[in-house]
Amino acid sequence: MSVQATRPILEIDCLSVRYGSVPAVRELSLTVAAGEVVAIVGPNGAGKTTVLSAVMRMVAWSAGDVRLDGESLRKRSSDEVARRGIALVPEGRQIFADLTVHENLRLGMVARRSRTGAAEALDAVFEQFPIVKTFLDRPAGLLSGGQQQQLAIARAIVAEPDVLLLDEPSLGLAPTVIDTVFAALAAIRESGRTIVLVEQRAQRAIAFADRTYVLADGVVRDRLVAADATDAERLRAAYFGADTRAVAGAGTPTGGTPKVGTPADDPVRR
Amino acid sequence: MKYVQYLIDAIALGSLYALVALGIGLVFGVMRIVNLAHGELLMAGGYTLYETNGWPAVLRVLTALAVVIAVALLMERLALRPLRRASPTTTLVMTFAVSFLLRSIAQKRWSAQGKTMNLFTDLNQAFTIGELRIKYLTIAAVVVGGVLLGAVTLFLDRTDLGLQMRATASDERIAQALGVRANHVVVGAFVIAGVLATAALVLFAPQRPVVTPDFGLQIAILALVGVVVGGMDKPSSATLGGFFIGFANSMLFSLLPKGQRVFLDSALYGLVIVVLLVRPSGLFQRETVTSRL
Amino acid sequence: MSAPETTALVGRRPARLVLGRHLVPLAGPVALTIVVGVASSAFSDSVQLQLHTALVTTAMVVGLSVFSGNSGIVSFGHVSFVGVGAFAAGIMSMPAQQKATVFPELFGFIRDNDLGNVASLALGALVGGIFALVVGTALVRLSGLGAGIATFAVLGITRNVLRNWSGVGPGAKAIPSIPQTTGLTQATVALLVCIGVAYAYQASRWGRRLRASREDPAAARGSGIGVYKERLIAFALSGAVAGFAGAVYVHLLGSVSVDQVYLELTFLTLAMLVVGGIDSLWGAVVGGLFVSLLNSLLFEGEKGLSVVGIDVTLPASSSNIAIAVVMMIVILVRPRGITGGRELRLRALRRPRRAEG
Amino acid sequence: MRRRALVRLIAAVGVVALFAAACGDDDDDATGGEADTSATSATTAASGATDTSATAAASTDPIVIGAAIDLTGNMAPFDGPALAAAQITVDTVNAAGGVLGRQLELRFVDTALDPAETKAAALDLIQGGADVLLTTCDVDFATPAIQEGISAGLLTIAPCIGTDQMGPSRFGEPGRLAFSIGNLAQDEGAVLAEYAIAQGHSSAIVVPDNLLVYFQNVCQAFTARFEELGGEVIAEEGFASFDGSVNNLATAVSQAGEADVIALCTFPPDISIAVGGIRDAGIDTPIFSPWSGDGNFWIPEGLSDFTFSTYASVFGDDPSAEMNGLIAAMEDAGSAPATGGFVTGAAAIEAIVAAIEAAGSTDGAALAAEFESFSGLPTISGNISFSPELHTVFGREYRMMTFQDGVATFGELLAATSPAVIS
Repeated sequence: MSVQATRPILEIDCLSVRYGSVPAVRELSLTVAAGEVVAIVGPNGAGKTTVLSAVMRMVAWSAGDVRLDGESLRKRSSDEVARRGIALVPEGRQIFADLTVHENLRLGMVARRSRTGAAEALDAVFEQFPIVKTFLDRPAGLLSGGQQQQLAIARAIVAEPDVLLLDEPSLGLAPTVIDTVFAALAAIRESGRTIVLVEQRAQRAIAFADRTYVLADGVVRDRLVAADATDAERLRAAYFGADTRAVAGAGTPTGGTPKVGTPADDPVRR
Repeated sequence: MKYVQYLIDAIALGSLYALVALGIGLVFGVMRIVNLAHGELLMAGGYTLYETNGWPAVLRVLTALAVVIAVALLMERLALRPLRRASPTTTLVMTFAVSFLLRSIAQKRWSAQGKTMNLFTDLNQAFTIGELRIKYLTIAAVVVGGVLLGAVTLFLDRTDLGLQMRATASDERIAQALGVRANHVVVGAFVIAGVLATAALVLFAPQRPVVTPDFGLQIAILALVGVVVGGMDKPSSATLGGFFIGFANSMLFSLLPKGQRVFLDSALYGLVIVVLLVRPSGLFQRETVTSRL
Repeated sequence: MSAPETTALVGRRPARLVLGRHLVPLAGPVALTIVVGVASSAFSDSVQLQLHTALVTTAMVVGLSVFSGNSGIVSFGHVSFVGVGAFAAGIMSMPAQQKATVFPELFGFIRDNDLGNVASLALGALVGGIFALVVGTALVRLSGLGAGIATFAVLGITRNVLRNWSGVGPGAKAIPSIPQTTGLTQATVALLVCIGVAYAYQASRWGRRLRASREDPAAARGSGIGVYKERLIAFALSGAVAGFAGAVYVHLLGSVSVDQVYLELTFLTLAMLVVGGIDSLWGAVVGGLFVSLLNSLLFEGEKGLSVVGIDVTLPASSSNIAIAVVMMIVILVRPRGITGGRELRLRALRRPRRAEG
Repeated sequence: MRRRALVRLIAAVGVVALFAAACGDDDDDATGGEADTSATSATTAASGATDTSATAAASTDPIVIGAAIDLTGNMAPFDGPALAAAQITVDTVNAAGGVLGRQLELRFVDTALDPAETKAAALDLIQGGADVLLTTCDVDFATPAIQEGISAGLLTIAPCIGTDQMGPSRFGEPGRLAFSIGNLAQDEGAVLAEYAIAQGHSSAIVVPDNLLVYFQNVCQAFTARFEELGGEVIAEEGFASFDGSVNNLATAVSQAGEADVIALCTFPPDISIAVGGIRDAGIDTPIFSPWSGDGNFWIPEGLSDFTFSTYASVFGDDPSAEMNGLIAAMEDAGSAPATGGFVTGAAAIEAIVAAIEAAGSTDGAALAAEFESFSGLPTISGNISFSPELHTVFGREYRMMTFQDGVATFGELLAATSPAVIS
């Protein structure tokens, strides 16, 4: 899984986003190669979700650019981004609770670029997430959290996107369910799709991803590869450095020496 | 027997308001916009009927439909689309400004003096069953109202655009992130609202043959009250709310003692307040759902 | 203000703090009010009247903003408080002797008494406030559009009762012969009073709590703020301000009829608030004056045409169309209102001046 | 940030511009007004130089009749035609040499029925030198203007107000200066009742619209006179325009029992719903309506047995040639009347002229005294009378019109024996 060898499919270039006068993402740059899995980890409020929302054009940029396959998304609205091949599995699932499972999947297909193959895509999804097929005509709001997460992923991949953005897919799920979700993600990765995964459960994400960006205060604090998942010290440094900074409210982070306390439990799992 | 006649009168009026309410409710459901200018769609259609006096009736109705849809789309494109992200209050005031503009234009063009529409006046004929008198118009209103409500429901349930409308109504941001084109959905909603407004107009016209600049305003305001009372979130509850307000208006008039009829508005609005206090999210709404506005 | 002066002002931090916190947000509305008031005396009687009407209408908008601006709930029924204030003041200051012939069916204590100017203004405020308190007790539980429609229903009932219950209201008649005491001084002072009350409330603990509850109702409740109570206080206060404005209004026109304080005024005041910026007092004042002055200006333009020639066929009544268009453009360009819903701040005050100089 | 400042600047400039524009406008008004008067007096002086001395400028200035009326709102359909007829009459008077050697000048300001604008319009006209003030045809809408007129000491005339409220009964002592050329509701209700009795009707259902005092009074007067003459009112079915209650009127009327005649006191647009509803309910009883039911623009197709009283027939068959001439003149001026009410505008000018000639001045009190003494003053609208108590016309001959199969025809001229007394 050589990063340099493949072409970049998604490029985030000096992107800044602010909510009112509060900066959420500051001059962030990162590149994702086709077929790659990139994770973005970081503490609460680091700007992870904002990055994904910005790529989807769901929040306005204050500066910078995002390119998909070399083409700028600056002038695109979020539905156009979706129809150009980026799909989002939003934080908290955000499935349409009043609509049936099947209707949710139909909405997922709105962004499909090819007119053919819809049935096959649906079958593939059923195969991967049997639970979705079982409850096809049930209102999605009646599914359990894990089932809803599977539906949300299924809804995203029926569009057969080039890039799949996942926002905290493990949030609020039981460990066994998380295993299911990651197994599904592994299958998706096998199918050659590019994945950008935002996770607060850093260890698992880092291990899963080809490369990981650690985000804090809206800037990239560190870059890691899968092997670093076991390097607890480095993780802690990245996390706690950001945390102390956030608490102290200091200026732009320059990657100074992190204050490492003696955490009661694994900081990464929290 | 007397009361059955009251009931028939009330159903007749309720059905008319239901159609107006469905149009208002649909636009609200999809766009979260309280469209105070919905009544001016009826007005625009009314003046079209006046201007086309003498043409074949079907042609007149189709012309009115075209004009109403055109006005609805212009309204959306020029005044509301740029405010897609604005607060509900801002869009509400914008629709009021649109309503005011259209009424002012009508006043300048046709003056405040009413103009007769002369459409389907035969529908005012009634047949009797025993002592009961039923207008063909009542039958038409109930049938057309029912058919259109059914058609809209089917449209929302079965078609892709309908599904996208429901998704947009439920969460616009997520729907768009899935690739739903907001403009398609909104244009669709306004076209349907135009169709519903025209249908309502055609049914109001035989009974209220004189169109004035204020023609639609009074109707729309009462229908809007009905929509809120019924529950705004679903087209079905909005429609029932519209029916309720028309029905209650008619029924209260009949039931009030003669000398007290002038207090009809008080009785009606008093009822509205009671309903809102008892069921804040709507009379025909499941209690768990709360208005997002 | 010259540049050195501004710098000096900014240089003194404590002074700037005080100014920034209270004087500056107040200075804008107050100055604007006084400018309009004083400027009015330079014009003809009818233009003066229109400027005074602008001031009084703005007072109504300020009344509306006390509730809607702080709670975030749009009230469609505030004109009912303007109305009861107007009618209380109007009917109680119409000469008793004349009342007996024009409105013989009024209750005796209304028919046979009349009040002086100040007393009738106070009565307007009192009646508006009490009515709002009573209505609010039931209605401020509601929020969102339901609350708006419920207040609108109150307006419908108020109008209906005043129109048809000859014991308390004028019926279909306009109340005539109300002393026309509202001139330059009273209109200006009345608006200043309303601004003062609204600002004092906004800056008070109650006002801040209500604003907090608007931003985040759950958090506010968590920190012990009773949303119901806070809303009720604001509702009653804004009813009193609206009633007061209504009282000033009848003394401006010298007459009032029921339909004068109904739909049109409701939408007009609401539009003024939104055009100015719903979230701030500054917005209420700017919006009220902007729309009123625009209205007068366009109307005067129409008149200008008709005074010169006497041609009956002269196309009139285009000013309404123009007003609607301008209002729409303002909303499109500034969806959050001309002021953006912010209070006037010193920084903001400085910048345009420098740009001008 | 910069953008916000820019917008503020624009807003600030806008406000200033508003003031500036208002200033400019006022300047225009002032100078324009002066220039206007001086120009007018100059031309008057020039033209009058042949028969009068140039020094008598004051007495050769035109007599200004100011009209604060609605040309935009809901009263425009009544006010507009009355103003147009007034203008034609003013032209006629001027062509015949004017009044007391002075020309008449009619100025108007549109009030759009807004109360503040109504008062402003009156102030404008008064400040501009109006000698007589005309107002909107509804006393309640007109009140802000009437009060300015009478407190400035001007004779204040509403062409077509139909209640007894235009005068001292509403405005106290200053109200002595206020008159209406419209028909008194008590008189009109009486004539309708007398006509009904004359046609052999002996039972009636009365349907007053609660919206306006005029409607209430006409129906009360009908009831009073009908009962005086031995008729029986079997039911009263009130409703109110615009509150939707008209939708249920037909059922209410049909359940009230059978009567010979229905007296319906309301106006468009709700009158068309009321009449249409009653006919569609299979009730063919003759319907009687006052002037507010005049006009063919609201008539349901093929309407029959609908009778109304009015000032003039606009259906081409008025008995008076003079009237038909005026209607033709209005059509030529591009303002064909839709109801007979327009003629009150012409009659108002005639009455003002008569009063000025009799009083020899334009002083309001003197003119009002002349008005109060008018007894059977002939005008194009018929003979008009006032009294110190009644400042609205009574005793005038009405055109009794009837619709059959959608066509209105003139029936007869009829005056009430006396106004009915209503409580």
